[in-house]
Amino acid sequence: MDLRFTPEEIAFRDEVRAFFRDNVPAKTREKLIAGRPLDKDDIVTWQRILNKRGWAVPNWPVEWGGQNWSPVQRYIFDEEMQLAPAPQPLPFGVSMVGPVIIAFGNEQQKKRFLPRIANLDDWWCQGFSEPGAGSDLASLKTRAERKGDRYIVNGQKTWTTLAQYADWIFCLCRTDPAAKKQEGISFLLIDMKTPGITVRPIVTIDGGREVNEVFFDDVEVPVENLVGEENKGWTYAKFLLGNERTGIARVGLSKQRLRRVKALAREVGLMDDPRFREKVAAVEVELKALEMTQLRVVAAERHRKDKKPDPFSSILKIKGSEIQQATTELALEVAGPYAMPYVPPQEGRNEPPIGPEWAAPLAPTYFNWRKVSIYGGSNEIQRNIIAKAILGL
Amino acid sequence: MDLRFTPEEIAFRDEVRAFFRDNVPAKTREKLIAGRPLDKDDIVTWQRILNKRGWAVPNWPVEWGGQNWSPVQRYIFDEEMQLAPAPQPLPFGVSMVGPVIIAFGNEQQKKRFLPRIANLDDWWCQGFSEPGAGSDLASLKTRAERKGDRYIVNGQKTWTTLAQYADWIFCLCRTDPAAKKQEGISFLLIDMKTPGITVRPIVTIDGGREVNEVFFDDVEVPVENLVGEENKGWTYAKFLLGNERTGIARVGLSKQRLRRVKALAREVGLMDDPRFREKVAAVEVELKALEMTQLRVVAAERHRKDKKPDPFSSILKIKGSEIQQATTELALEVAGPYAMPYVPPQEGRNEPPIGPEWAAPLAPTYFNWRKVSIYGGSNEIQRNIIAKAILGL
Amino acid sequence: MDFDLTEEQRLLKESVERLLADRYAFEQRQAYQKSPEGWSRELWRAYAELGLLGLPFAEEEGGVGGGPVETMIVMEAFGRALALEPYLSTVVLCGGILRRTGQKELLPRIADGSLLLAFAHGEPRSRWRLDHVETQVENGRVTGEKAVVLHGDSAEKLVVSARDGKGRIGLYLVDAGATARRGYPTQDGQRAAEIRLDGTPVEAVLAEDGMPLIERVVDEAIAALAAEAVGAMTALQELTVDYLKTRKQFGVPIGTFQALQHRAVDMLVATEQARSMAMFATMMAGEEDAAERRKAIAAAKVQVGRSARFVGQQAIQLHGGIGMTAEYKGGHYFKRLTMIDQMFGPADHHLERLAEAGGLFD
Amino acid sequence: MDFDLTEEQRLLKESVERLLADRYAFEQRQAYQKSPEGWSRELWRAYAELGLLGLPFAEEEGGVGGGPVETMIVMEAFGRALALEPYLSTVVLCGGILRRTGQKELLPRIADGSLLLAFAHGEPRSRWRLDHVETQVENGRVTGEKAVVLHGDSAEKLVVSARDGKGRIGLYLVDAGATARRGYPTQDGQRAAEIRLDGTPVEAVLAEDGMPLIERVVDEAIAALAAEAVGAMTALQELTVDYLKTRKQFGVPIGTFQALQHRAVDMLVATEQARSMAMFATMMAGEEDAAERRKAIAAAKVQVGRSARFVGQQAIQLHGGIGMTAEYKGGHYFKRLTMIDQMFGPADHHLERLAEAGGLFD
Repeated sequence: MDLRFTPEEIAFRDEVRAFFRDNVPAKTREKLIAGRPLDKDDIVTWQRILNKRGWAVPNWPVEWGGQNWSPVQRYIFDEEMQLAPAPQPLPFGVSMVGPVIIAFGNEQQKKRFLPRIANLDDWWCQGFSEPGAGSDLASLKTRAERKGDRYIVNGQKTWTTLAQYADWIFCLCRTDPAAKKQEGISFLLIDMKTPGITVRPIVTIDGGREVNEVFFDDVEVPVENLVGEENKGWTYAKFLLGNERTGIARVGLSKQRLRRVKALAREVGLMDDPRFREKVAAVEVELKALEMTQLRVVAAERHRKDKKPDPFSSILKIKGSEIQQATTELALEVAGPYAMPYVPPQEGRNEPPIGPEWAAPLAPTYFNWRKVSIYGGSNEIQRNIIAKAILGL
Repeated sequence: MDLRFTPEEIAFRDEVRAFFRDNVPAKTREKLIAGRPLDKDDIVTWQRILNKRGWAVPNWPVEWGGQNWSPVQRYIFDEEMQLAPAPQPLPFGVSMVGPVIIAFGNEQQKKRFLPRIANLDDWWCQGFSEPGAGSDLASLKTRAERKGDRYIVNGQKTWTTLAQYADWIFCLCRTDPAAKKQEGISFLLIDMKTPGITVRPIVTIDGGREVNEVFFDDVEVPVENLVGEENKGWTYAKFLLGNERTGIARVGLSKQRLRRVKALAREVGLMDDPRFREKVAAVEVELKALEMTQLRVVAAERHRKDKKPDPFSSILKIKGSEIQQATTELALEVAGPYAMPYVPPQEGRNEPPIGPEWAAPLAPTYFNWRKVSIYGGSNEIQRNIIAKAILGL
Repeated sequence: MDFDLTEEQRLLKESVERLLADRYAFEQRQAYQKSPEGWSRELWRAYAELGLLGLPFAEEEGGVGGGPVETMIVMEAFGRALALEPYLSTVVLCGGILRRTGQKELLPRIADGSLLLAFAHGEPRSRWRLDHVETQVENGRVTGEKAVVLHGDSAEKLVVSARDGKGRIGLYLVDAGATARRGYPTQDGQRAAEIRLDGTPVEAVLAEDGMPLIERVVDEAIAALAAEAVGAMTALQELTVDYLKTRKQFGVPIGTFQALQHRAVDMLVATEQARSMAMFATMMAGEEDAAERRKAIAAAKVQVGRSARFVGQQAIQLHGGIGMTAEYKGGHYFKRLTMIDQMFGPADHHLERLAEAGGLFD
Repeated sequence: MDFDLTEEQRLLKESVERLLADRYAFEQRQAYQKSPEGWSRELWRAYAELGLLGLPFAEEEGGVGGGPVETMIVMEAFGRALALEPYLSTVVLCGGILRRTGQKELLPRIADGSLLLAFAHGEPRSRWRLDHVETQVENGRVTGEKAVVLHGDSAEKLVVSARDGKGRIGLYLVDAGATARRGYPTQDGQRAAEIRLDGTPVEAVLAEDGMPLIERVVDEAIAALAAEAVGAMTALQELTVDYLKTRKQFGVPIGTFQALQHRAVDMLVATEQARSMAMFATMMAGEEDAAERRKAIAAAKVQVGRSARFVGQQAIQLHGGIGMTAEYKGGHYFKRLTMIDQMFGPADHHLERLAEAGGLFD
C-alpha cells in the first residue's frame, strides 16, 4: 500500500497539466472560470485540439484512438482537465454512444461513427428520458415499428441536452410492445436531419436553454442504424448508464470552484469571517474524502473481472453531486446582494456589468446545479442501488 | 390575533412560578440541574407537594382533582415546571393510566385508583412493549386467558420504565388469539405484588437502570381489573399514546438546559468562540420556533371537536426530541476532556469529583437521551403518521 | 394569547386571497413579469382599492390603521401568488419611514396608489452591513452610488441614506428623476436598479440621525418577508405533495415511496417552524426595546432562511426535471425563496448577529 | 499509487484479525473490561508475540520497522474488536516520542510487552490546546497536575510535559510510582487517570523544546485513532444492516422500509468517507512539512468525527431500544466512537484549526 502517486504518474500528470495550460483557448478558459456557458464553437474547437494530440478518446481501445491508460492515468487526466479548467468532452459521443458502438455495434458502424465522434464531426445527443419515464426509464413509450428495411419511430424524448446542436441522437425505442418492460427495447441511432423530428427547447429556471424536448413523428430510420440485436437495447443502456456514473464525482471541478470561491471571498473580505471560512473548510474536507474514495474505486478497477459498473460509483455520484451543489451555495453567499441582478448570458456583452462581473452567473449556477442530484439516476435511485447491490437490503 | 400572553395568563404564570420557586426541595432541584438521577423519594415527595396544592392532576376532570385550566394555562404550568426546574410528574399514572381509567374505567375503578395516583400512593408502570413488538406494538403476544373470575397472564413486557419501584402495571394483553391483530387485545391493571411476576433490570449504555423486563408466569388477575370492554384495549392504548405525544416537546426543559450549557460554556471560556456560540444560537432558534409551534397547537385545541390527538403533535415529538438531543451534544462539547471519565452515579458521593463536578453526567446524558427519538413512537413512526394523517400520502 | 384572526383580519385575508386567486394565476403572473415594468399597475390599483397600500397608516393618513399582523396576512398571500408589485419598497420600507418622519402629506398618495417609492440604502461595497454608507450629503445635495435598490426603477421618489459632515447616517427624500438609474430584473423576476446620485437635491430631510429608524424599518421588512416566505413555502410544499400523489413511476404514485414521504414530512416540519417564527417576528416587529427586537428578528430570519432553503431544494429534488423548467411554477417559488433568504443577509449572517448579541435565552 | 496491501501487510492484518476473532469476542471483551486493570495482560503478551508492540520501531530496537500503514491495519482491527489495551498510549504516543529522543534502550522493553507507558500531557485547564502546560520543571523535578491521562493508572513510566524556567514546553520521563494517581474507567470502558506530580524526579530529559514532537506524535495518534474509528464504524454499520435484515415488525424485516434503507446507505457513505480520510491521515502522518501535516490530520479528524457521530447515532436509532442496552455490542461501539471524536478535540475544533490555517485547497 502506497497512497502517493508514483514518479511515472507524477510525470504523466505534469505532461497533461502542461498540455492543458498551453492549449486551452484563453476565452474558453475564462468562460469556464466565470461559470458562463460555452458556445458550440468553444466545444468543437477544444475537442479537435484534444483529438489532434490523440487524447480525444483515451478510454477507447487503441485501434479506435484510445490510449491504453491505467485507471490512475485516466483519473489524473480527468482531474487535470477539470482543474485547468478545460471543457470536459461532451459525454454523449465519447463516453456514451461511442463505448456502446465499440462493445455492441458492428464493424461498419464502428468505421462510420467512431472517428467522427472523436473529432466531434458528429454532435450526438441522448434520447433516453421521456415525460412519463424518468427514474423509471424502462417504462419508455417511444415506438419503433419495423417496416421492411426501416423503423418508423413515433414518440417523444425529453431533457435532451444540447439537442439544438446535434447531428445524431441515440434512442431507446420500444420495438416489441407485447414484451415485458425491460424487454422489447432497442437501441437506435437516428440522424437529426431526418424529416419528422422536431426539437423544442425547454427554458430552465436559470434562464438557460440547454435541454430540449425531441418529438418523433413517423421518422424513418434505416435498420442498419440498429445497434446490436433488436429488443436487447436495455442491456446496452445499462452498460452506458454504468459508465456515466463513474465520471460524475467531478473532484477536479469542485476543487477549481472552491479555489475560485476562496479567491472571490478574499476579494470581498469574507474569508476574514471564521463562520464562512469554516463552511468552506467543511466542504473541502468532504471533497478530499471523496477524492480518496474515488481513487480507491479507480485503483480497485484492475481487480474487477466483470465489466459491470462498480456499485461504489453510486457513492461517488451522491457525494459528488452534493459537494458540487455546496460549492454553488458558497459562491452565492460570496456574491452578497449582487447575487440578485439577473443578467441574461446572451445579451449585454457590451454593457458594463451590474456589480462585479463575476457575480452575475453565480445564482443561475446555483439554480442550474440542482440538476446534478436529479439526472444520471437521481440520488434517491443511487441509494436504492447501494441498498440492494452493496447492503443486500 | 394577539400572540402575547394576556394579563390573566401572566398572573397565572407568576403564581405558578412562585410556587415552584418556593416549593421544589433544594436537593431535588440541584439534581435536576446537574442532570443526576432522582431517587424514588424525590419523586414521591414532589408529587405530594403538588397534590397538596391541588396541582397533581390538573388535566383531569374537576371531580377527580382537575383544575379546568385552559390549554394555555396547562402549557404555562408545564413550561414553568420544566424551567424551575421541578420534576415532571411520572406520566404513567397521571397522564397515562389515569386518563384511561377516567375515560373508559368503571366507577369502582375510578374511586379505587384515581386518588392514589394523584398522591402517588400507587406507583404505576407501563406494560406495552414486548421484545417482538416495538414500533409494531399491535403484534404483542402476552396472553391473558379468562378462567372464571380471573385472567391468567403469561408473557413478557420490556422497556418498562422504573418497574423496580412500581406497585401496579397497566398491560396490553391478548385475550382473543384468533382475532385480527389490533382486535383481541385487552387493557388490564395488574398488581405488581402478584405471584408470578419477575422484574429484571436492563442496564443501559449510560450505566443507568431505569428500564426493565417484566415477566409474567401464570399471573392471576381478577376480572374486575379489566378496563372497559374485553378485546377493546387497542382503542384505549391509542387514546393513551396520543396523550403521550403532546407533552413531549419539552420546550421548558430544553430552555433550562440551554441556559445551563451557556453558563457552563462561559465558565470554561467556550462562549468566546464564535463557532460554539453560533451552534448554541442555532439550537435556540429551533427551540423558539418549536415553542411557537407548540403554542399554536395548544391554541388550536379549543377548536378541535373530537378528542383524537392532533397529528401536528407528531411534529412536536420530532422537533422536540431532536432539540433535546442537540442540547446534550452541546453539553458534551462544553465538558471537553472531562466528558471522558465515567463516574457511576450511585457510588463515590464522598470522593472528590474527577474534574469539575458538573462534567460527570454529561456524556451519560448524551447517551441516554438517544432514547427520546426512539420511545413513544420512534421519529420514523411519527413521520409515517404525518405523511398519512396530514399529507394524505 | 390568541392565534385566531379577528373578524376584520379574516375579511382582509379573504379579500386579498380572492383578488389574487382571480387575477394572479401563474400565467397572468408571468405576463405581468414580461411587461415593461415587470409588474402590474392594474393590480396596484386593485391593492389600493382594497386598502392594502395604506394598511399600516393611520386613518387620518389615508390608511386603515393596521399593524404587523395585517402586514403578515397580506405578505403571506403575496408569497403564495409570487406577487411582483413594489409593496415591500413602497409601503413597508418607505411608508414605514415616512410615517415616522412627519411626511404625513405623502402617505395618502401612497395609500391611493399614486406614489411609488424605493429605499435606496445598500451600496456597492456595503454587502449586508446596514451601517456601511459612503454616499455623502452636503449643502442639501446627495452624491453617491446605491446598489440593488428594490423597485428602484419604477419609483418616483427615493428615500436615500447618506452620511453628513458629522458622520451621521441620515435619511433624505429625493426625486428619482434627478438620479441616474439602471433598472434590471432580479433572479426571481422582481425588479431592482443601480442608482447614481450626483449632487441630487434633497426634497426633504427625513432624519439626520437615521440609523435607529433604518434598523427599525428593516426589521419590519424582514418580518414582512418572513411572512411572504411562509406563503411561498406553504404553496411549494403543497405543490410538491400534489406532485407526489399524481406522478407515477414504476407503476405507482411516487408518493408511495417511504423515503420521499419522509422528505415531504420534513418539508412540512420546516414550513411550520418557519411559520411559527414568522409569527414571532410579527409579534416582535413592534417591540420598542431595539436590542430585543433585533435578536428576535435575526432569529426569525435564520429559521425562515433555513426552512426556505430546505423546502426549496427538496421541492426541486422531489419534482425531478419538471421542477427545473421555467414554465412550471415550482421553480419560481424556489428562486423567490432563495432570494428572500439573501435579502437583508442570509440565515448564517443573522445567526452570527444573534450569537454575538448573546442568543435568545438567558 | 497503490491501495493494495503488500504480502507482509496482508499477513499482519490476517494474524491480528485472527487473534482478535479467537480471543476478543464481545463477552470476553466485557470480562476483560470488568477485570481490575480493565484490559487483558494476556492479550498484551499475545500482541508482543505478534510483533505489534514493536510495530513502528526499527529492527535493531526490537521492532519490525513498520510504518503508518501497519499501524492503520492494527488500529482498524482494534476498533472492530473494541480492544481495551493501552496500545495507543504505550506504542503510538510514548513509543513515538521515545524512538525520536534517543531512548532506544526502552524500546525493546515496549516491544516485548514488559514496559507500559502513558503520555501525561493534558491538564485540568488545557481542554484541547496542546500548548497549554502549567506543569513546571525545575532542577530536575516536575510539579503539576495532569488530567485524563489515557491508561495512566497502569503505566510504569510516564512521559510528562512541563514548562521550564525559559518557558519552553519540554518532555520528561518519570517513574509513575513517584506520582499520585487516581485511576478510573472512561465512558467507553477504557481507563484513564488523574495524576499529581509534586517534585517528582526526572529520570530522563527527552526534549527541552518538545512542542514540535508533541504535535507530531499527537498527529500520529490521531491518524491511528482515525483507523480505529473506521474499524468500529464498519463493524457497527454491518451490525446495523444485519439487524435490519433480521428484525421483523409489521410482518416484514424492517430493512424493507425504504426510509431505513436510505439511512443505512448514508451510514455506509459516511463510513467510506471516513475510511478514505483515515487513509489520507495515514499517508500524511509521515509528512515532514508540519503545516501540511497538521492540516491533513485536522481534516481527517473532522471527517472521522462527523462520520463517527452520524454512524453512531443512526445505528442506535435504527436498532431501537436494543441499541440502548449495555449487553448489546452496538451501544459500546457508539460510546467508543463518541469518545474517539472527543479525543484530542472534536470535529468542530479541528475544523476551526483547519480553516484558520487556510483550508485544504489553495
